Amino acid sequence: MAPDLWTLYPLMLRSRLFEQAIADLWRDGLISGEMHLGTGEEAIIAGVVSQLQDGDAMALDHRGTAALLMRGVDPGLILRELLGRATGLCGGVGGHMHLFSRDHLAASSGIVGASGPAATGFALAAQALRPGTIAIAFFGEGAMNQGMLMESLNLASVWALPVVFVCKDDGWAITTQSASATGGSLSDRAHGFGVPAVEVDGRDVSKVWSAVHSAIERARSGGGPTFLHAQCVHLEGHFMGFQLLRSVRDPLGQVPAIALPLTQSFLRPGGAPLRERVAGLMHVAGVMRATQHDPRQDLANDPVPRVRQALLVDPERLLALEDRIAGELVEIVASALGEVSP
Amino acid sequence: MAPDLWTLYPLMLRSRLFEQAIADLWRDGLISGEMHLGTGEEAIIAGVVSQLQDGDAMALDHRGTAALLMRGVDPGLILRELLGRATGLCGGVGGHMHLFSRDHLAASSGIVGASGPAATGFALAAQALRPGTIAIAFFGEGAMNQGMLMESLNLASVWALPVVFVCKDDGWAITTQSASATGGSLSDRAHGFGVPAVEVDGRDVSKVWSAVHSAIERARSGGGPTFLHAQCVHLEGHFMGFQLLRSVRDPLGQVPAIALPLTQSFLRPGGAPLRERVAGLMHVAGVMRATQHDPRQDLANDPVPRVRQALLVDPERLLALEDRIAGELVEIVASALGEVSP
Amino acid sequence: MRTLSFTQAVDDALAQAMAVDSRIVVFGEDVPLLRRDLLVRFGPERVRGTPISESAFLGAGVAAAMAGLRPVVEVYMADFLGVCMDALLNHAAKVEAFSGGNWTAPVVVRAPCGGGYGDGGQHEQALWGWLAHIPGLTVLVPSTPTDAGGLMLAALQHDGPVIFLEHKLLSETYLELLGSGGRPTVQYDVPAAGTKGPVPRSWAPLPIGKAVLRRQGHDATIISVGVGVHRALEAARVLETEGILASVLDLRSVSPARRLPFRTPDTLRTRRSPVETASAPRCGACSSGRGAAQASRPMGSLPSSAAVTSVQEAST
Amino acid sequence: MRTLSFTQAVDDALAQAMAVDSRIVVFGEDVPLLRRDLLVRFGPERVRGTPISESAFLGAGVAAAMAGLRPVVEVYMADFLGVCMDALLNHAAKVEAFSGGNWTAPVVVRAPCGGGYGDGGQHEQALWGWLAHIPGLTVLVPSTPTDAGGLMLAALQHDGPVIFLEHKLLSETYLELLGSGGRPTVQYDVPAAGTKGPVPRSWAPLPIGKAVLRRQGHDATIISVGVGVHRALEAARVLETEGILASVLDLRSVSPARRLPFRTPDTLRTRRSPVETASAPRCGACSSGRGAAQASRPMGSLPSSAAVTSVQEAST
Ligand SMILES: Cc1ncc(C[n+]2csc(CCOP(=O)(O)OP(=O)(O)O)c2C)c(N)n1
Ligand SMILES: Cc1ncc(C[n+]2csc(CCOP(=O)(O)OP(=O)(O)O)c2C)c(N)n1
Ligand SMILES: [Mg+2]
Ligand SMILES: [Mg+2]
Repeated sequence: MAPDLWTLYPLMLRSRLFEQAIADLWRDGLISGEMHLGTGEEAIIAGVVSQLQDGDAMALDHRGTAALLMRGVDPGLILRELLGRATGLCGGVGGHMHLFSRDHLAASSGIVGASGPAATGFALAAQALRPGTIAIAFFGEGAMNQGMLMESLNLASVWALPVVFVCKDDGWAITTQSASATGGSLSDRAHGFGVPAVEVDGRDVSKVWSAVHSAIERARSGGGPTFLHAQCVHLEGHFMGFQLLRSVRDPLGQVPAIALPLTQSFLRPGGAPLRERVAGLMHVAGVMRATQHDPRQDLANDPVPRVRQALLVDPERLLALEDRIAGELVEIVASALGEVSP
Repeated sequence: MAPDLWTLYPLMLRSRLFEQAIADLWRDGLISGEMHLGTGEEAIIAGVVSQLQDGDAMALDHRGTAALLMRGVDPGLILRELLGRATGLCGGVGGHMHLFSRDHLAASSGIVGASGPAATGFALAAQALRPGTIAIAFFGEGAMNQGMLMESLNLASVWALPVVFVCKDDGWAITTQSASATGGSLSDRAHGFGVPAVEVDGRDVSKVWSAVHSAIERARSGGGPTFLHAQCVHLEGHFMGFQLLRSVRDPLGQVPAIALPLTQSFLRPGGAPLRERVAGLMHVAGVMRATQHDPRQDLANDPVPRVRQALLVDPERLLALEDRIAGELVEIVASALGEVSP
Repeated sequence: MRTLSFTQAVDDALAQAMAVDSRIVVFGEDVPLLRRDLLVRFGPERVRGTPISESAFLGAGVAAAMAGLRPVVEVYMADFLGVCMDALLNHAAKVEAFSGGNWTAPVVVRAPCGGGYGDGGQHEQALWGWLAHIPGLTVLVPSTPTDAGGLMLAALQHDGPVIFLEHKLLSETYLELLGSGGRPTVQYDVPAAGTKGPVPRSWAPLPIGKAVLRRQGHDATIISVGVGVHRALEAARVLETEGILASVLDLRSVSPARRLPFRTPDTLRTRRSPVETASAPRCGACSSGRGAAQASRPMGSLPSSAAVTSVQEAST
Repeated sequence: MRTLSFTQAVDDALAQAMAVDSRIVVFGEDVPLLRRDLLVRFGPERVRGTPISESAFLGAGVAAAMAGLRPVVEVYMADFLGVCMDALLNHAAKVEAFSGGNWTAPVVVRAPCGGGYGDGGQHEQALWGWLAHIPGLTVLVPSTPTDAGGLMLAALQHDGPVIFLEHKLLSETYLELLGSGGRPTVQYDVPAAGTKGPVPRSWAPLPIGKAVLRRQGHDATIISVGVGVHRALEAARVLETEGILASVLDLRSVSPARRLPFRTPDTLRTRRSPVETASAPRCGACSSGRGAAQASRPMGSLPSSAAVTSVQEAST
């Protein structure tokens, strides 16, 4: 079977526009706390979620909005939730890291790695109560060092549970380059639990769709779990207002506040010999450089224009589609904001 | 370099005799609670511990007695500790799962998997404070499913810490056959953390010694951790008075108490269809059978007579050695028991 | 009326519930052997062994409960909850609030707790107070076989997470498995009325959060749970010989404990209400006891020739 | 005297100690960037980033402390201690007792805690009461920059495990990182005296377990820690306008709290001693607060156009 880009692109675009609206509201101070967007991982989410059926479950991490939206959760409910309204998805109580939709068997967690046990439990219930249904775990590559996620890969393996473990690998865990914190390779690790691993380019929704397709088939038919390792780029960095991105995007505004104490500390008597200090400085500089040179600005890394390219064969249909989606979202946002908050 | 059996055998024999004395005291009701012996894993422990030097550290699991003894901890102190005496190694407070010797940088834990983080921390201190020294983690194969141990393999890997992770694989985690609870292979798992894995026959002290030798060299010289996977057999099963072993060793005494309620429950109306019930029964029977047919009674699986065989080339020296060791231990036990307990 | 031991009663109530509610599944380490009577009746799909991966399987239990099962997750000992507290603290206890009341996790966590058989401080903690300190968790600590069965049934019907603690000194099963291991040379100071007792032919759920008055007296009230209730009754008998009449209140549920009859005329009339539990340095019945920090001295207080007869409450 | 912000003060005291004691190492997730000022002075051997593996690196910190280092282990937020409680509950807190007093684990666990910036219930718990409930752990919750630095120094010199909690509402650093992220559109209800203040040129350790009286009054005493101290002072000022004079006691250390001057003539004279903390359903200052079960309503109480100005204590 082949993916239908005319179905996948709308999912991705809608999610992108919705999260851009969220970003604006966050900047305006209408949404509180941290805000982790899924912008940049839409191809992975769409490739997976578009293939889910009734009764399938999803365990989400701290970037759950896109998956919920694509799964069919009312965007107005999500938006009201993020705004802290009693009319929100969770009564305005959850907040963006704790979005739950019981109807969709979808649960988020802000605890890194927790989607592993959760998907495993969902899959156990699927096996017992809804044969043929499956569970998805979404998580980042940094989470692969969290014990409970590794334990879950093993548990799903020995119980042959219908789970697909989807690792969205952007290479970063906040300011840590995951390669520096992760021994071996993630595929080998999955292999070490007896879970087959599939590597895929997570910026290409067609490729993701196809890789997921066979993993999901396997799971539905009792073949057990699969580990899907998909590369992607988070367009907004770790979260909204991410210090590292700010410091490279707005060096004049941010760097002095960072550089001044850094230099003072570097020069202060007492401490390590120069060699060590320089190594420390090199580390900070290296992370800044990696952030600067990172592939965010390279359009090829953005999955949305990438799939759009293929649909330009029918520009009329494409533009109509885009207009419709954008129009719907504008209305949804306006309606949520227009309400008198309770 | 080659192992010196005339050094290793005394370590092993002393440990065996000491633990047999402990077993007797436990049966006599003089030692409280659970009692996990290391009988059967002496070749692994001796192969490792005989190569440790001043400043090396050990993180032990719930079977730590043999390692402490071979490392040079006073057996009289251990014994008094097990007897709950204030004159014991830990003031009689620790008990057999919580044996500590600060002088030997040796710490036990009754929490499965906890020797992973502990050895990693010891190795970090070694790196910083005592370059050239190393840390050992001892644990069973069941512990390899505990998240904190897996995390530790990764942490030691990315920090290139001087640790040797020693997995004493007897195939069992209490009544669970670990193969049924563990996906993939343990070597692959270590590999997935970037930690080189070495497989060795843990019943053969020479082989263990040689495998450990290069792992320790590597660690001492900054080459990072190694995972050593050594097979063995626990001669007393999981712990003293182990129900499963009792039921196969003394079927008439134990089986009715097990079989009667089992049969009643099997026949009780309400519950699963026959096929499922039979599967349940087969599982219990399978575990009993595996216990019965397990290799405990096969002398080839006992590392102590195995190494002794090689020393029969000089029977006089051997017997003198054995007499001396046995004599010493008798005195130690007598002295500890003879004391008026405080 | 039949007579069952403490752990038999729990298993019996569980079996009764499993026979009528196919959503109930039981899993944990060694569960196929520990609950072999359930295994041969309900089959290996519903009675499962797990790897030594508490974080994964307890977390899975929470999610499975959210997805429609009624899991009973066994943890070998309450002490080991340390490795998987996240599943309780940040998930089981919070999903109801996070979801705006739309979703709950009706999982039962079953664990033996407490000590008095000399295993030491990583195996003999009570921890009920510490667990009850997490709002959103129900913490049950029964003191008799009939309460144990009735509360297990209540736990299985409860719509949120329940921690069900079996004090090892009340459980012949655990004492035999862990403490005596078939040797006739040890015996424990077990309260007869707690370890074996009459139980109903057919179990009915007991109300959660309802304490019961085990003894009536006007001079003082001793409040406790689990094995402590029996110690309190002993103490009350001793007090009576000195002319002091004490009530003994069995909380049964450490959390919620809303319906504590503290303000009833009867208990108001008593002069003092000491809390008898596994020692309580901080907050009475809410405490996890000295054992949480201190290793028990396995046989420290015994003559070397004696059997293990003394219960060190400090070790629970 | 200099003026430093809360987190600057902690880092400054830490740097002072690191310069004289080479056994002090600092590690945790993102520590190379979060503590970059320490990194460039003390080098990457002593200031380390970790994988997202709290159980491993906190457990390693405990053992490293036993083996002679003085590790400061950073956990991103106190809430995440759930995944690695075993290292605290069964190891750090118990090694001294297990070893018969021969061995201790002088590890400092540093974690931001509490909320009021709308992150929700897995990120804004206080948890100090819950942690203090584990005998063997020292739990410090400073309320001013000068106390924060002095107590960090004390923690580094202490011979057992110390949990050092920085309330996020007192920390410009954490609020900027997590809450505002550079946007000028939000502001938080932060108590000025807690977030910035005079600190000594050279740090000296403060005594652990010693409360301090922040305000003197004869009608009532309000007892609190962390940001709650400043709320209590506000409350005392309001009370004063109504003719009630309240003392405000800052515990600073939730455990041990032995030297609480509860029985001094001064506080005995006061009529009542409410405990002001991040709401306390069970045991006053020992409680982890409603937030432990309930998600905070990030902006539920605000008009949609408003900035985040209201602190929901319920969310800590
Ligand atoms: C148990 C736990 N530890 C630490 C954190 C703090 N934290 C939040 S997101 C994050 C990085 C996660 O990296 P990754 O898994 O790669 O996901 P990404 O953010 O890149 O999508 C960390 C360390 C947390 N939420 N939970
Ligand atoms: C975290 C934790 N979970 C469970 C237990 C109970 N337990 C004690 S020993 C054991 C089996 C360990 O198996 P393995 O690691 O293979 O070691 P072995 O006993 O075979 O030497 C279990 C499950 C424990 N002590 N700690
Ligand atoms: Mg990432
Ligand atoms: Mg084993």
